Amino acid sequence: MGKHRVAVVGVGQTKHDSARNDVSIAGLLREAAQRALDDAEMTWKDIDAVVLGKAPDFFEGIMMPELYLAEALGATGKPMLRVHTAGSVGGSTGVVASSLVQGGIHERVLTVAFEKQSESEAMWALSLPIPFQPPLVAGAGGYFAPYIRSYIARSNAPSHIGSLVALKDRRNGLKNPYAHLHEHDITLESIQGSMMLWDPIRYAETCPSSDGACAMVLAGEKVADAAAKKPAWVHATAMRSEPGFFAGRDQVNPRGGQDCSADVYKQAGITNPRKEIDCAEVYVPFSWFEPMWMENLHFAEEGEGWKMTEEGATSMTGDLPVNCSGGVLCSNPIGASGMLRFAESAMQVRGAAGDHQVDGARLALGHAYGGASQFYSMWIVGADKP
Amino acid sequence: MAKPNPSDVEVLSAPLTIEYPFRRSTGPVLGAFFTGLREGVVIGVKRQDGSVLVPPSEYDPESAEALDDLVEVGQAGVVTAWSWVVKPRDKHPLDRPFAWALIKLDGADTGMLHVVDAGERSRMKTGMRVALQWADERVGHINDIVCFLPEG
Amino acid sequence: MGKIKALEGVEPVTMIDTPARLDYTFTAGRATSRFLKGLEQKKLLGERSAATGKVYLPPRGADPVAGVPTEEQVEVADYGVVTSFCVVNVKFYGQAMECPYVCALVVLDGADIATFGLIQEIPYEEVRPGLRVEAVWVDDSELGTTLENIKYFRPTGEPDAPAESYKEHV
Amino acid sequence: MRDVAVVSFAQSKHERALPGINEVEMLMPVVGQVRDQIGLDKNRVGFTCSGSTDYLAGQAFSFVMTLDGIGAWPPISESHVEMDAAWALYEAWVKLQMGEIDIAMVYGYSKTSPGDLPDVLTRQLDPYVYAPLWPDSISLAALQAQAVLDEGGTSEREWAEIAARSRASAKNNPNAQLTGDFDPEAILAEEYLVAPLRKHDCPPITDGAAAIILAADDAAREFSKRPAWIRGLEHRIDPQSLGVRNLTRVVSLEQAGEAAGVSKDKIDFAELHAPFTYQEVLAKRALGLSDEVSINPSGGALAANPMMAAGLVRIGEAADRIIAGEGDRAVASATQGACMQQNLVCVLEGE
Repeated sequence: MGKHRVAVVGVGQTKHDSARNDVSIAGLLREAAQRALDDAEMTWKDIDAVVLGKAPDFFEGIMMPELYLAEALGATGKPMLRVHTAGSVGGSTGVVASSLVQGGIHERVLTVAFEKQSESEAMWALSLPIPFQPPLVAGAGGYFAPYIRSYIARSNAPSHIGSLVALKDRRNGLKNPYAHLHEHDITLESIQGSMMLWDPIRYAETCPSSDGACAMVLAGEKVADAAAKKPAWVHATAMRSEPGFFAGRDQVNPRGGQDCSADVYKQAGITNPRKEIDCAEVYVPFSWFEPMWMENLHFAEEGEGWKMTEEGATSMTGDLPVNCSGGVLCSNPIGASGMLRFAESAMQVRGAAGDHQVDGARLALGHAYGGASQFYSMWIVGADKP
Repeated sequence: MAKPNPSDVEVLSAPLTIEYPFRRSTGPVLGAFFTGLREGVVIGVKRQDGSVLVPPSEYDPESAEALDDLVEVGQAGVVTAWSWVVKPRDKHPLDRPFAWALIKLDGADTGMLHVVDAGERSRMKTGMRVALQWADERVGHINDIVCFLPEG
Repeated sequence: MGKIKALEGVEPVTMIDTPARLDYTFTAGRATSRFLKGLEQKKLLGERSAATGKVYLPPRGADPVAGVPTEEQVEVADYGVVTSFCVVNVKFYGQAMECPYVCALVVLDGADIATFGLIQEIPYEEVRPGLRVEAVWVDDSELGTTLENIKYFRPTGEPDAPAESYKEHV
Repeated sequence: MRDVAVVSFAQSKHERALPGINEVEMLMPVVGQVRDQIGLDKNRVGFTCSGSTDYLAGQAFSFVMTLDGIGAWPPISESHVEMDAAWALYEAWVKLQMGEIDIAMVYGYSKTSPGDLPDVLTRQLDPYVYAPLWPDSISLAALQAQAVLDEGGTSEREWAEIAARSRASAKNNPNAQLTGDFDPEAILAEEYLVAPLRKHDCPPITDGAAAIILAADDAAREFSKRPAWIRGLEHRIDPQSLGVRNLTRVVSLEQAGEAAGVSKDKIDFAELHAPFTYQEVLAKRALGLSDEVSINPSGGALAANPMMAAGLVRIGEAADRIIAGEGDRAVASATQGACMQQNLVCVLEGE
């Protein structure tokens, strides 16, 4: 009865790219899932249930694709769930998969999230025509840019902060062999010289559109204790949603994100997140979201988040390294992006992050958000049992 | 000015079309199947127990093992299940009454879904033999098979 | 793989085209239809929630905070204040504007929520929060049940609104 | 397992088309009712989960819009499955098993009328080999029906009787869409739609919504004198490839029913999500239900089939009858995917 312990015992991801024309959709998922199984030293037979996540079905033009993908994911004869919570879905999928173990239902759950955006194109799939309304006049960046401008106005952040984040994440991405973008020659000047798409957002400060998948094997305590490789113990999970548009809504520092992070800290017994958490993988599709989320996630006081970026606190050598994997700014297979944040945080506390490993990381935050900054999913994973 | 919402509003509606030319990468196994269709052969894949899946699956539908042992199968076979479309829909492959059928090609162990151009329902029967009809121009697509026809 | 004769030496198929078209009938719903009918007469009809007293424009049928229908129709001004904006330098799917142009959040007088609108008749670098703007409508002969009735917003020439007056909208 | 029960169920009056309202306007009264009829303050709901799909109405992020209709403020703990809401109920039940919350709300809805449903459902199929042929959902069901006929043990007459019984039962269901007295002989005299199925063998196309409140332990007793306790809740999936499956059996439903313990005790009545008449025969066999078991007293999906909610409705209808004392043990099922690919089974008991 009550909550059972759960741990990540296997992690896998694809090489992310603008178009993975070498594989089918099933092939893309299998690349990640097989790696996760191999990492967990398990076979398809060992898995009790499968939880799949992805963003809108229109992206690939397949309605409820889990029905077709069940065979490739070894789900025949097993329970299979399909989660969709907008951009936060990769994280939510991980949370749902964890709950299957925490609720005492299963011992070994495979969870996979993906997007094969190249089957269509993001600009089409994200702005399907709606009668009586003019076409979206400015795209996704145009939607978020005014709120970023509000953030800058509220916090008096210097204008180069967005470029600093992009430089840091793109350089981190060079250490991640799976990252979509590997921009070896990137400099602060090249970022600042890139086109101002949606002032204050520059081209080099936006995420790419990627094909990719991520998978994890989640296991109960007995299985995790017996695992050959070090598990990442789940200390906390939470989801929060709020309506996207209502009178008086704070879209810069939404309450849903504040509440969600406060919830995971409470579950994990964390009172000083900046001090206690060793690193974080945070969903930053436009570079300015790093300082915004630092405040939303209670790592910095309101209006102070940009100082963490400026001081280098969020760099690999800072006191709270953020997005050592390169983050969403380097790879953005939308449905998988959230799970990549969760999986990368698990890799850190397992000491399995390779060249982008934070030395001695023992407690890490994974974060995803979606919609009009209205859907949140987060978890905290640790090297030690909770 | 403020007043209760009028209850008699005429609700507006408009056509909405969602259309996209999805272009899909096939991966090697499905790619071989489509290449075969273009070249005028039907290709299946062998499972570990030796049975043959047509169309080929990249992964075993039951054990999930990756499959890549491709084999050529016959171009005629047996109807294992079918339904009769009295009035074809606009998007159907044929514009006259026809059967949807699972067809187990010679050398295959599973049925492939396609259409049988049988003319009338009375010509359809479970267990009947049908033969594949190729399109004149083939590009490597499921539509390279126009239909199946009753044999004899 | 590769032991099949017909596949030897031929260019392999790696991509297939699977175009798909689905036709739907979109229904605007009651609240949106009421709003669109007003637009046809150059009226911006918001709706007030009895639960929170807030005026929503465009109304979407619900007060999202309470999850109850908005039941009272309120005419909102076609002028208001810019609360934030972005300067757009890139062309998007189906979009016909000359770059750069300004897309702004505008809180119309009488409404409690911002709407997105284009700002014109002012150099883009002069657009700022607090700027008072008014709607420029299409010719009466072109009015329809669509948001495209408002071509864009332009400055009214009034002094800027004090930051305090729109602070809950940023 | 923690004791979890259905304590409240509400649904819309199901209609062929509700062109006058959008999804939010359709859902809002149902969600209001499911809470209000047991006097539940929305702030006591610890977790909310919904089921819907973008493809039916042709709008991406449909579930984002409907969040406006449930009063998600202050921010709520919430999730969504792109599945029939019966699986949303499963996710909520799992959450309750974790022991941290006591009350969960589940809802599902769809407006199926805006599109051409049989065409839309072709988009669920393998996108390389099958979807490009546009095999519509009725044609595939008919293909399975023919396989079942070929195997024997059922007949078109039995299917006509199922259609007539379902729609006659639905006369007592104020929310049903297709009700009335039909003569099986007259049904059999009708032309085939896609042989061997006639129009009467098919579900109506429905716009509708449904919601359920789940509560655990003492919270369930607080809200209901006789909660409908969930004693088994399981789901399984079969391969999609029709050629790989034995179409005359629904293996995933057999597996889910076995795991849920359907046959452990006497079943008083069943609410089976069997949108096509012949599927009731398959579902009954898969769950091992005897002829004494009353099937679909609500009229079932043959009387109203709101996609993404119809499975949840089966659980709600069964729960309402348990709560009302009309039986002590019931089974409800949900299905989705071509030819019953994925199935969920819920065993409910009174006390």
